[in-house]
Amino acid sequence: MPRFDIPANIVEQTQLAHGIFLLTVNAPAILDSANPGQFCMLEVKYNNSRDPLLRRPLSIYKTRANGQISFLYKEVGRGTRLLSKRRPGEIVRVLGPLGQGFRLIHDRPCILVGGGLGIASLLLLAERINQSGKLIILIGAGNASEIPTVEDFSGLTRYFHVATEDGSLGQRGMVTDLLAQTLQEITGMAQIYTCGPWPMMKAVYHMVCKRNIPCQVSLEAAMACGIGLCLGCAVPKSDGQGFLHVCKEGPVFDADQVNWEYSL
Amino acid sequence: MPRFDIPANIVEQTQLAHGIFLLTVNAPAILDSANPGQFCMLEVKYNNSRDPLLRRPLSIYKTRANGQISFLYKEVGRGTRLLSKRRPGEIVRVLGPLGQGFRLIHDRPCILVGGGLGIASLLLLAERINQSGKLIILIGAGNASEIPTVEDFSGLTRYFHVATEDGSLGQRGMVTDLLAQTLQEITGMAQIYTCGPWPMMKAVYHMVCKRNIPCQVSLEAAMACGIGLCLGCAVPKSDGQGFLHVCKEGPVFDADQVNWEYSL
Amino acid sequence: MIHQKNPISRFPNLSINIGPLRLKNPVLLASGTCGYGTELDGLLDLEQVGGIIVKGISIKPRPGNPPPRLVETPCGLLNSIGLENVGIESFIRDKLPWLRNVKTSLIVNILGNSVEEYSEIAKKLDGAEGVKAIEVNISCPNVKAGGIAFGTDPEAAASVTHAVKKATSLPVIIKLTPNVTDITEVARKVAASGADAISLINTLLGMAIDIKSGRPALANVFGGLSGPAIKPIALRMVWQVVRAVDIPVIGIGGISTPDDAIEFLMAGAKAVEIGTATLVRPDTAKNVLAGIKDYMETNSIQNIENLQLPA
Amino acid sequence: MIHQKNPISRFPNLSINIGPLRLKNPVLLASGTCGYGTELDGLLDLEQVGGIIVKGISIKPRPGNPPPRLVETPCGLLNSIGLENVGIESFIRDKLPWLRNVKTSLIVNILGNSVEEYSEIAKKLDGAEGVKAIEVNISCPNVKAGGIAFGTDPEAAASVTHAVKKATSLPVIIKLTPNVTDITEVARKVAASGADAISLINTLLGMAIDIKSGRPALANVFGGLSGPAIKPIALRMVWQVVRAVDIPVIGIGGISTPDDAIEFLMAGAKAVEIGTATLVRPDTAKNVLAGIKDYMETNSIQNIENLQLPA
Ligand SMILES: Cc1cc2nc3c(=O)[nH]c(=O)nc-3n(C[C@H](O)[C@H](O)[C@H](O)COP(=O)(O)OP(=O)(O)OC[C@H]3O[C@@H](n4cnc5c(N)ncnc54)[C@H](O)[C@@H]3O)c2cc1C
Ligand SMILES: Cc1cc2nc3c(=O)[nH]c(=O)nc-3n(C[C@H](O)[C@H](O)[C@H](O)COP(=O)(O)OP(=O)(O)OC[C@H]3O[C@@H](n4cnc5c(N)ncnc54)[C@H](O)[C@@H]3O)c2cc1C
Ligand SMILES: Cc1cc2nc3c(=O)[nH]c(=O)nc-3n(C[C@H](O)[C@H](O)[C@H](O)COP(=O)(O)O)c2cc1C
Ligand SMILES: Cc1cc2nc3c(=O)[nH]c(=O)nc-3n(C[C@H](O)[C@H](O)[C@H](O)COP(=O)(O)O)c2cc1C
Ligand code: FES
Ligand code: FES
Repeated sequence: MPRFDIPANIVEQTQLAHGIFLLTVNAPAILDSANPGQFCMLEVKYNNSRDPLLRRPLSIYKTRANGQISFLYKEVGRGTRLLSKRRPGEIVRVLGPLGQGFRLIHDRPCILVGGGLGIASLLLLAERINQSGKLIILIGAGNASEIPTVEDFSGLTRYFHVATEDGSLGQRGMVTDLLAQTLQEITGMAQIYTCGPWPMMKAVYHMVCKRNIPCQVSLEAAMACGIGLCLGCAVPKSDGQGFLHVCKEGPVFDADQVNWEYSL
Repeated sequence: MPRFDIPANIVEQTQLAHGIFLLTVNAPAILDSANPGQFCMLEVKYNNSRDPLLRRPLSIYKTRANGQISFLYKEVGRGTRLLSKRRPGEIVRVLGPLGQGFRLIHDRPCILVGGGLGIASLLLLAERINQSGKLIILIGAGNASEIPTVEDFSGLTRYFHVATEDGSLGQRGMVTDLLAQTLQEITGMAQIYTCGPWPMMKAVYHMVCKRNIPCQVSLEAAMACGIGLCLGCAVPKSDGQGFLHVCKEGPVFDADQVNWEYSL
Repeated sequence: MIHQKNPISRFPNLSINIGPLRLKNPVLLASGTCGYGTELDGLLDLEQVGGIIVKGISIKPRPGNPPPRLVETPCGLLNSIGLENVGIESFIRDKLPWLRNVKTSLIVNILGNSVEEYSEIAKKLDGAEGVKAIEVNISCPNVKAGGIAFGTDPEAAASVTHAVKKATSLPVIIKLTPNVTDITEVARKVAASGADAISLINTLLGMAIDIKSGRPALANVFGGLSGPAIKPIALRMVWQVVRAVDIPVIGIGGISTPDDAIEFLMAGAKAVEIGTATLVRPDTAKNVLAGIKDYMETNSIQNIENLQLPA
Repeated sequence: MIHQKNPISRFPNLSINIGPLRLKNPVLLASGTCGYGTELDGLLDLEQVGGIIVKGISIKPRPGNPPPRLVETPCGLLNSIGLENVGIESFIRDKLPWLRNVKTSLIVNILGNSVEEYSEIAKKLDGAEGVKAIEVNISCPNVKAGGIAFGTDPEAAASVTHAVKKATSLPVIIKLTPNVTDITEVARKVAASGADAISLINTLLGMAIDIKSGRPALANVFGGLSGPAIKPIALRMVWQVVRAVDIPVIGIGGISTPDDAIEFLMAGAKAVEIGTATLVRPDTAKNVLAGIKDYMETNSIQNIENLQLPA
């Protein structure tokens, strides 16, 4: 798995909604070896400033044949704020593609469950599954403006459902409501892929593990290196024997490897 | 002496020569109380980064009736480099006007001796003297490109001379050569004002003190606050009794107050 | 921390007691970074802050160290001012009259090279009108003990505390140096010796080299490191000392935002001092105070002391 | 420093001796920030660096601390990994075969909770093919002495040094903790106990509080501070230790640029280790090395050891 640490040219920086941005960079080398569910570490410090010190992990959201990669991200703190100030023509260092992405399962319907910006890690996956099998996409958020790129998904499959807590888009309610409905309709085997806030993924896992439906989750953790050097990105294992390392063994794990009782 | 710490709008950022910039900001409040020889402290860190920590002192180079202040500066390190990346429309915090500027002397010819970007503190002074008395301007630099704004001065008086070490502009040689020539022509009293590298100012002082010609010098020192809080900007006094504080008692001093033997 | 939203708390109470000293709010200006107060005139309304701690004063005036005295480091500042100050007599004569008319708590930071010097200067301040408390900088070299800082030797720290307490009836705050193996050991000694409060941290000993000249960047070779860079160390020490002594603790070190100050208050500091951040931006204390108020209002915290986390 | 321009010096000599250990250049990768080497595959050519110091190894595998284990601070990083590692057996079996084929000096960082543990693990490494030296992390809690870190107690530091030296014929580098009042005291003891070299600094003890949750930001409450923020403190300690002992000193702490490294070499360090900077940018060591070479060429310095400033 080749990885590259390159000064990437910013092609586009678009604010899609309040605090939500789409950043597109030119990074053909990274793109060529990227798989769904993988991420990059982006430098956020400006020029020769040394603060903020660490890079920020962002999922590879979208790729284009011309070598461009897009990241879909939310401004939550200093790092993402500084990133959002960067403009086309400027350079941002990008290290990637990193981590173990989603494993593709071909012999059964695949259900993607995304919460909020958790959808950022699911688009490439959805596109890939779409080429070969049955794809169901369920997306949830507080309100419509938290998922401004929902249309990137809606065209991929006719099994597409959205829920928002305030009802501003799709069904009013939670993405787990959509999942419950979907699971009722499904009789045979299925495969779940999920990414979103921890409580949501935990709920999804609990819903499906009872029915022995396998579930892949994409986890987050505070990261310093993104490549397995520091051992900082630990998440407790379900078997009590130590920790998973999100950047190297993940970010995608089988949900039953994870100790969901631990709240980070 | 009212001082203001304001978020100033950048109106212009122009690269005049390799590594030399003119930054113009909108800061009417500061302008209104600014005197020749005073300076401002400019924030150089970007957005909510915390590094570089300190502001940078820059002399008030030029003022315009519409409330604009220009700074003439050289990129020498991280701070000035970051400053040079800032663009019109952006905000930079400016604290000023600070320090004790030049004292105007009306009853004799005034000789301004500027070395390199030391001229940045002399333009306002030259303009002011020009209104009332005889003005002689002597400017020196390594080569012409180190003093790209020399024309701002040349129109102010017919007693205007430039020396460059490589002869690319004016006479080949040092500004002290020009001063020696000028002093020969002057018979009565005179007043020297000088700003430039320490060795140059030291040489100027030694040339004129023999003839009892008073000399005001504008000093530099590493600064943290610029307003007398930290006592960091010390320069040894000539009488051996402690230190001058450049930001508060200066940056302009009578040259004989300064211990010129101390090399900073 | 879950706090009940409560409409009563629209006007949070920020006043606190540091032992016998009552402060209108917990945001103070740290010694050596606010001059003698006048320097901030027009840039920060001193009456808004909880208190001002003037530049460390010695018996005799001190010229300080030769320059360079300052170097910037990553998110930090190294200084070797060398405790330049006007001396106690000039302070009382020239600085105090202006300061005593400022409606905030005036705390005088003192320093010495022997227990006797500390004691003498404390005595001189005892009667000085307008002085509300003494903060004792024990990071100074103990000349009799070969120049080892009082603050790095628990016994010497205790002696200074005893002596200053005896010399004055003013509240005494002992300011600790972080350059020690176990900060709680010094803190316990100081508390047991009668200190009314402890403030920490002073600067961390550091250095820089100017690779262009091939010389230490400070003429004095070593200097004190301050600023955001040291905040994690300062916060850890405050957390430890709060849990080691029963007297009030004042937190110092790298505070430049309301969030920074709230971290120290949560760690158990009763008040905070703003140092280097005032150098960078003179009105930092005002902004920090406003941010603390906002936080309290948003989280319906009526009393500043309720910010403290359980031990 | 004035150096004569000299055309001979177009190819500066960067190799150095750390006691009995010869390194092709003075830029090493610090323990805990370069994994077991493989993790950097394709991102940094390990054969270019002077040496690689693998993650601290203990007798038994250790799971490490619960998360969160990392918090960013101003120009710094707080970590509480808790010395997670695969244990000496798995290291020798699973990691060493790959590492020994890398053409650079392999140094193994070891840790323990008792003198016996240090000694035992050193013995196991003695015969291990490919290992060039041992770096001993003495920042670990001494379980028998109530959990006080070996490195903060000069006597305990001396005992560990003695024991490790006895247990192995490999060169032994003792890595000091900065969380002490007087670093030279520990350094002298360690040198007198037979250490071949000293490396410093390990991380500074710090903490952060997450004001949103109202809890310490690290599950372990305290963590180790590293990164540019600590450089001034590290450099000061290196300067002090170089002047206090006769054995070679390796400088560590906040190095991320060639200039940073040159400061440490000027202070008298024979070599430097790059830690946190590798996490931020995997090829930092390569860039630092290139920059040192440039500096030497520009200033016509033929031998890396000539960088050192006079004491
Ligand atoms: C593998 C991976 C992929 C990710 N992909 C995306 C993505 O595609 N789009 C996106 O918007 N975000 C993504 N994230 C989260 C993103 O990395 C964080 O939001 C970002 O690092 C925050 O940086 P900041 O400086 O703005 O916030 P900070 O100032 O560092 O922190 C602000 C707040 O965010 C929290 N936070 C910080 N880092 C993380 C983190 N890694 N995970 C969760 N919370 C955090 C902090 O606890 C704090 O409350 C991903 C994280 C990981 C680990
Ligand atoms: C009162 C005053 C007025 C000034 N006016 C101007 C001006 O109008 N135009 C202009 O270009 N510069 C001026 N300077 C100098 C300017 O402040 C420095 O060049 C600037 O602070 C360097 O910042 P930096 O981050 O780019 O460099 P750094 O990375 O901080 O340092 C780079 C190099 O510059 C040296 N340096 C840093 N600060 C100073 C300083 N204050 N004085 C001298 N050398 C320094 C350092 O020793 C180092 O070698 C003035 C300085 C003072 C004190
Ligand atoms: C320039 C400067 C001068 C200082 N002078 C003193 C002093 O005279 N007495 C004292 O007790 N502390 C002094 N200090 C230490 C500060 O009061 C404070 O303890 C330290 O800087 C840490 O806080 P900060 O990171 O907010 O600056 C000084 C600090 C600086 C930066
Ligand atoms: C994530 C992390 C893990 C570390 N693990 C170890 C370790 O196992 N053994 C050790 O001796 N030092 C360890 N260190 C300390 C570093 O080797 C180094 O001494 C310290 O980080 C200071 O250098 P830096 O500022 O360049 O990072 C670790 C540091 C970090 C940041
Ligand atoms: S982030 Fe460093 S090991 Fe995962
Ligand atoms: S720069 Fe702080 S007193 Fe002059």
